Amino acid sequence: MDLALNETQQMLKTSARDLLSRECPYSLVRDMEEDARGYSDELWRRMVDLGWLGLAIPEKYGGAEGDFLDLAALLEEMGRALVPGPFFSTVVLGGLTILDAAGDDMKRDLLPRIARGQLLMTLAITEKGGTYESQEIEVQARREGEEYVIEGTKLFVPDAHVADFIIVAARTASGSNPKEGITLLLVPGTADGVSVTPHRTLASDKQCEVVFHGVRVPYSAVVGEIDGGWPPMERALQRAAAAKCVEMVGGAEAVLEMTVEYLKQRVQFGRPVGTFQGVQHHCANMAIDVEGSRYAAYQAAWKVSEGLPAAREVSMAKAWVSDAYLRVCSLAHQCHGAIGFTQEHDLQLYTRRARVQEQAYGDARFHRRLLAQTLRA
Amino acid sequence: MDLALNETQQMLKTSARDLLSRECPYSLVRDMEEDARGYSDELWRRMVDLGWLGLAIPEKYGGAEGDFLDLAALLEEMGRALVPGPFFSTVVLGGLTILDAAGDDMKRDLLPRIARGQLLMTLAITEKGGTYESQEIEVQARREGEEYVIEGTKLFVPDAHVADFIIVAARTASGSNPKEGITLLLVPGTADGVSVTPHRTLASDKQCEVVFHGVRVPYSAVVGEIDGGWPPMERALQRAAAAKCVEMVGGAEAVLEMTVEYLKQRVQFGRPVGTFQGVQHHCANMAIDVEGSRYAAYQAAWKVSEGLPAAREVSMAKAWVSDAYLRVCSLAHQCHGAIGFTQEHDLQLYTRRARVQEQAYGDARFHRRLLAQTLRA
Amino acid sequence: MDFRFSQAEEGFRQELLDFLRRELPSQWEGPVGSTEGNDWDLTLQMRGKLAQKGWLTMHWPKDYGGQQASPLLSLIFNEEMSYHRAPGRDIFGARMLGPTLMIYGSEEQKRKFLPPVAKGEVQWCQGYSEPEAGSDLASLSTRAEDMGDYFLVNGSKMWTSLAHRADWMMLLARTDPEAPKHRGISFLLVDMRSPGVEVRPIVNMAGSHEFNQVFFDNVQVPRENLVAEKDRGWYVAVTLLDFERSGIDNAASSRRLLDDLSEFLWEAQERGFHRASEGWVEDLLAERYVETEVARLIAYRVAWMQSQGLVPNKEASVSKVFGSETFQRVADTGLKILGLYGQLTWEDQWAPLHGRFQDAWRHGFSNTIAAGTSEIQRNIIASRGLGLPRG
Amino acid sequence: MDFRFSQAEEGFRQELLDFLRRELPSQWEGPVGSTEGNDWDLTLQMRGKLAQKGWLTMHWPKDYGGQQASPLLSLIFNEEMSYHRAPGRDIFGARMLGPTLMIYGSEEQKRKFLPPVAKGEVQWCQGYSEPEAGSDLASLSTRAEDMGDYFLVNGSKMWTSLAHRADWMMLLARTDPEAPKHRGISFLLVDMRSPGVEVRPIVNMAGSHEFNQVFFDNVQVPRENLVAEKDRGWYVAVTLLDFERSGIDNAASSRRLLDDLSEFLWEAQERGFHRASEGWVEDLLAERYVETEVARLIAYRVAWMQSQGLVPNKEASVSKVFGSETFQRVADTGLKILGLYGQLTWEDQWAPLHGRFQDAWRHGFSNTIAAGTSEIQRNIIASRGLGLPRG
Repeated sequence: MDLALNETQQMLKTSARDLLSRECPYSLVRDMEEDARGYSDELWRRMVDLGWLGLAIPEKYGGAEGDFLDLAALLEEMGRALVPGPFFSTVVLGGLTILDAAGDDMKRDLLPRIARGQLLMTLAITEKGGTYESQEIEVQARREGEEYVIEGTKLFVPDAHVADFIIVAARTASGSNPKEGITLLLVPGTADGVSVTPHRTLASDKQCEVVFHGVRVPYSAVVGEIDGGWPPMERALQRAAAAKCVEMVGGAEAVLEMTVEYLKQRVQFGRPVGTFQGVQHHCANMAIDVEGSRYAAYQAAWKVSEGLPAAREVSMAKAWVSDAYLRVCSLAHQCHGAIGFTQEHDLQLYTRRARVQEQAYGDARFHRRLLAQTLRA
Repeated sequence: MDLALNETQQMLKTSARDLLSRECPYSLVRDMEEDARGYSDELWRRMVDLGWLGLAIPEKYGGAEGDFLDLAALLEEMGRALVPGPFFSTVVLGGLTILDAAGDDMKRDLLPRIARGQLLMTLAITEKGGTYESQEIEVQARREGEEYVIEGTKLFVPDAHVADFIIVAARTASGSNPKEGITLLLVPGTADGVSVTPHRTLASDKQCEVVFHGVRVPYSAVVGEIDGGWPPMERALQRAAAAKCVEMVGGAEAVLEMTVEYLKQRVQFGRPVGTFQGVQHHCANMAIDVEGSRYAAYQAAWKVSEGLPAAREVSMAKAWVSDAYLRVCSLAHQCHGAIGFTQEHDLQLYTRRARVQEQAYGDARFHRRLLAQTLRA
Repeated sequence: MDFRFSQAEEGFRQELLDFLRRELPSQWEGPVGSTEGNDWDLTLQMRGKLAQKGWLTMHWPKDYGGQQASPLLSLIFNEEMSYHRAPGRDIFGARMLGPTLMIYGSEEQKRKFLPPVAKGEVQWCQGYSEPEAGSDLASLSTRAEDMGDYFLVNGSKMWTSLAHRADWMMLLARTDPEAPKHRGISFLLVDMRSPGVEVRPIVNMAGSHEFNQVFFDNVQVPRENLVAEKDRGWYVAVTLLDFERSGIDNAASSRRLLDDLSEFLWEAQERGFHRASEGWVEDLLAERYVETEVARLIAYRVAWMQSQGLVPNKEASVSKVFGSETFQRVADTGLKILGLYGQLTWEDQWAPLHGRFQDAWRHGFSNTIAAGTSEIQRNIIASRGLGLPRG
Repeated sequence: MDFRFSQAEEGFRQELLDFLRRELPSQWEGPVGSTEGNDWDLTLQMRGKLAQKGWLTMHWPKDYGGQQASPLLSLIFNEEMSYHRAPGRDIFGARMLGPTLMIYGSEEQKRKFLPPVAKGEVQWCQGYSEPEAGSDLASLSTRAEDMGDYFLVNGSKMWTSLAHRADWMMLLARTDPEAPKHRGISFLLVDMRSPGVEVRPIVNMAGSHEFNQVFFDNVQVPRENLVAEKDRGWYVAVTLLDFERSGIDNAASSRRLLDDLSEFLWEAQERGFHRASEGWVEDLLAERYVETEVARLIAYRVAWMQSQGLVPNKEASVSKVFGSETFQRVADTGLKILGLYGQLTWEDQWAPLHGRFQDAWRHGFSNTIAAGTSEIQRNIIASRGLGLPRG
């Protein structure tokens, strides 16, 4: 048993924290909420230069051959710094799905460009049912000659507005088992008939409605197997949920630290507010939630990283962290008083994102249901 | 609007508190847990002498013509003092059901004897499904000549071991609607074929398993209408739930007071424990729960008392009070520390009963489901 | 015991409902998003109409333009206004300044300041909190120097709701820096148009501008605008604070959110939003429903006590804590049920209920902080209510 | 990072499981109700066998009869023993006295007292709390007067688990009543058969006799039974207290309850216990399951830190609070799901799972109190862990 990150991961974290504290200040986070693209070229280039984009891509595809845990360590720091932009979608949703499911040609084509930061990607799963279940997938891709023609609407697709390629989970065959007959298709973001409208969310992040109207892609756009897209999609969802949990742990810890610092400084009734048992116990409860979240999240990331069956650990982690992070934010607000509630204060940046992250790749109840299914099996 | 008890009710409460503090000390409560019958003749006689048994019975049947709210005020005090014995089952379950549903002959026969304390009664509803729903009622009463022959088992019947009569909800006709075909039958506790075994519960109260084996009762034992027993049974359950809530409010308030007193006295770290903000906030939370419980319970009791439709208010009250009282007890234990956890301490007498009361006549989830049904309708 | 309102009270409720149906924009479901400009016009319009009906200050004595309405009528008024999300009420002028001046104001002050409030012609704000004086209000440091004819005010106030709309402010300022902290504070009425007053907006995490910071740079406040004696302002303010804690607004707003949500879910379920029919949803909705009803009862109880001439104290804090926390739970529950859709704001065409739940959730953070944090309220319940010794 | 146990550790777990299968009564599901007498025989039997395997004190150095097992092996040992509700472990002798004597004991004390513990031949108990010294342990007033050759002990101890079974007690007593309260306390080893020791049972709300009050009337304790220096006993005790806070027992017991409940519910559902299939049940069970797994991870983390030579502090408190509260939630959830049946005790033929849930619920009240209340643990987390200033 070894519950610590290894030295390389530690170093990666340290250098990431260092860089991000300089180059990703909260002012940038705020600016990017207003920005139409939602990220800064400069920060993106710095991340590319440091090799973050290719961190979890094998050397032969131009990456640094790191594993999922390395990436997780980095994501924790990005979650802490609230890094805006399409890193998560390009690397976790796009790159790792290609690496997992695509044929070698496609890998050789896409992965080096991802590693060089030249290609942005995302994954389109959710539709109007608003969940991550196979039976909700109704976007159709019907064969016509040597092409697929895609028709339908995806919702909540992260960063589709800037993505060069969108991996689309589409229904290519119908049958009684909703997990069958789904195919992953690689669709250029600029293809005819694709129209992308960013949602307006409470975190001002960039999730998009993507409408496919008679969109044509060649057979070569199939990622992996025809009609066999759901198993890699499930794996992609597990990776995404585990990665999101680690990102949230980074945020939760920042919120706790910010709160403790404030309570040490802030004086009311002639003494630091942090001396009152009421807020001390709030902080203790936050610490308990952060501690539990950290190990639940990393256990899930580790399982994914090792290629072990991870369904149970991932669902456990996402079920726990989704709620725990929101509890942490609520208590932080209660400890901060009115100031934490202002747009000027950094706390609310975390709080609003915690709500979005709660829902991403399944909320607590979704994952508790998956868990109940694995337990019964 | 008038949210206070009237003068008569106030006086009744005052005199009841006075009597019970003298004649129903915690030592008696403890003794009765061990006692096979579970109540003391002496206290029973005092209650009879004061007219409590006939309080809610009309004058023409030998009672004091009080209403349900008068009875509620009394029950709050009995809940506070943890009065052991078959008062609730005789009066609320038995007497009021007879008053509500029986024909005049039966009323004339039974009610005066109840008012004089000469007759103990109870109501047998629950069976092995463990709920208070019509579809769970499987005890059969089939007609044979001029008699009904009863077959089956009732569970969790309060005080059946001492009851002179048990009102039994039995199925007399089958059909698609489980609410139809149920008949209430008045069965002597000593009838051939009735065997009563007290359950062993965590509160050491006297709920019983009652087995009916070829038990014969004449037609005249029907309470109310043949096959039409469920509507009066629903009303009986509403009365029971409302009355139980008020009883629980009495207990919850006693627990809060006991805790506050203890925290004022108990010194640790050189100051009364009650000065620590942590336990202060525990007490505040208890006070909030007691306050909410009181008005939810009395609103339900008032609706019942006025003969207004009470389903929503009763379910709301029982849903709230069931959980709130247990929260109050848990915090009380946390405030008391180890001493509250000992058998010698009076706190745990309330805690164990709170758990039983939680379940009686439907717990929070049962009543939330009823409520959801009324909201949808 | 009787949980019913009287016929007259029910009659008033009906009259109010008719009024709202008539006077609010058709299909009114409350303001949406940050449509603040329009809302303020509507607010002023509605305020004028409420004043005409005499409802704006209905709880005031008749001498001052009120109707001497019982606290139960005020309760009904606030309940329905909150439930219908109707703009136009006047918290600061009608609910706080008025009652305070009636106790502590001079005859001239009453005559000058009360009628405009009753007519809905003036906006007041409350200058209490400061950057360094939040829960510990009495540690405020804004200075009011006694210059004889006037007080010279310097300093700044924080979290001043509606200061940017206000004509006047109730200001707490320190007139004796040497005295113990509760003893050197005075209560002044400040014309917001006085030279030296500057208002800077504070935008909250829901993206709306409700709070302000107000700066005072050598602002002159005429002596006649001192309420009660100099240095006794703390005691004036404390009276006022008790008027601030009302649970009925939270209870009614919570109930409205739940009703909206239930209605939305029945429809959405039919349209294929399967989540609405999952087993936990019904139980969770019913749980919240019970809480809003309990919150309502607790608020009724406070108003009923007032109607009996009793002074709610612990009871008002119980109502405030429970009401505000219930509101937060309802908003949270809504978002949990709405799932991914819950995060969408009113500007998104896919947003359910115009994004109202995420908006309520964001706003809700202030409910357990403003007007006395939940921690302070629990301290009050424990010490003033239960008699536990102070720590 | 690696969340797996090593092959050797997994091997040990398997050996332990085989042992338990072999040595526990067949179909053992843990003690039922207050079958205390039989349990104690079984406890002693099992203790002997655990001692033979060397497991009773496996974490001790080899010199004192231990196996120098890593904290991770101890973790596995405690996890499986708790999960299987296996009797025989020795908290006081093996987990508390041993480590303490190894740090503070004289060579003679070690030689005299440690081997019998390793052999499972002796029962220790812990004489710390007093009626007036609970959370504020250092305010204890039991007196030990220094008489030269011996100490003369007078006073009484409260909440002494297993005192009625114990041969020896670790006693904290005041040797200098004049000194500041932490400074005048000494740590003594007391033979429970000494004249003047009287043990009175305290029965708890679960109806079982685990605690006692112990009275000392002029009890003579030989000087050689003083551990460390006189008046320095508080610091000895504090070391020991950290050994007491373990979360794995709570995590494993909670998990076992949940597993039992799930299995019961699948069967009961088929037999017509419809409640088991209501929508809220699955979600609630899964929620508790997640919590028990998080509690386990937190406990693993504490043991892993120890295995790295790190001293858990805040972490141990986190584990204690979360584990004990999780246990309470699991017990409560079980009773909520079991409904009316939940209240039945093992003596009732209708009782599900031998009434185990109501028993766990009743016992569970002490989990957040004994060995440092949740409030004290949260204080520790806030002050020692997060560095918030003391109040």
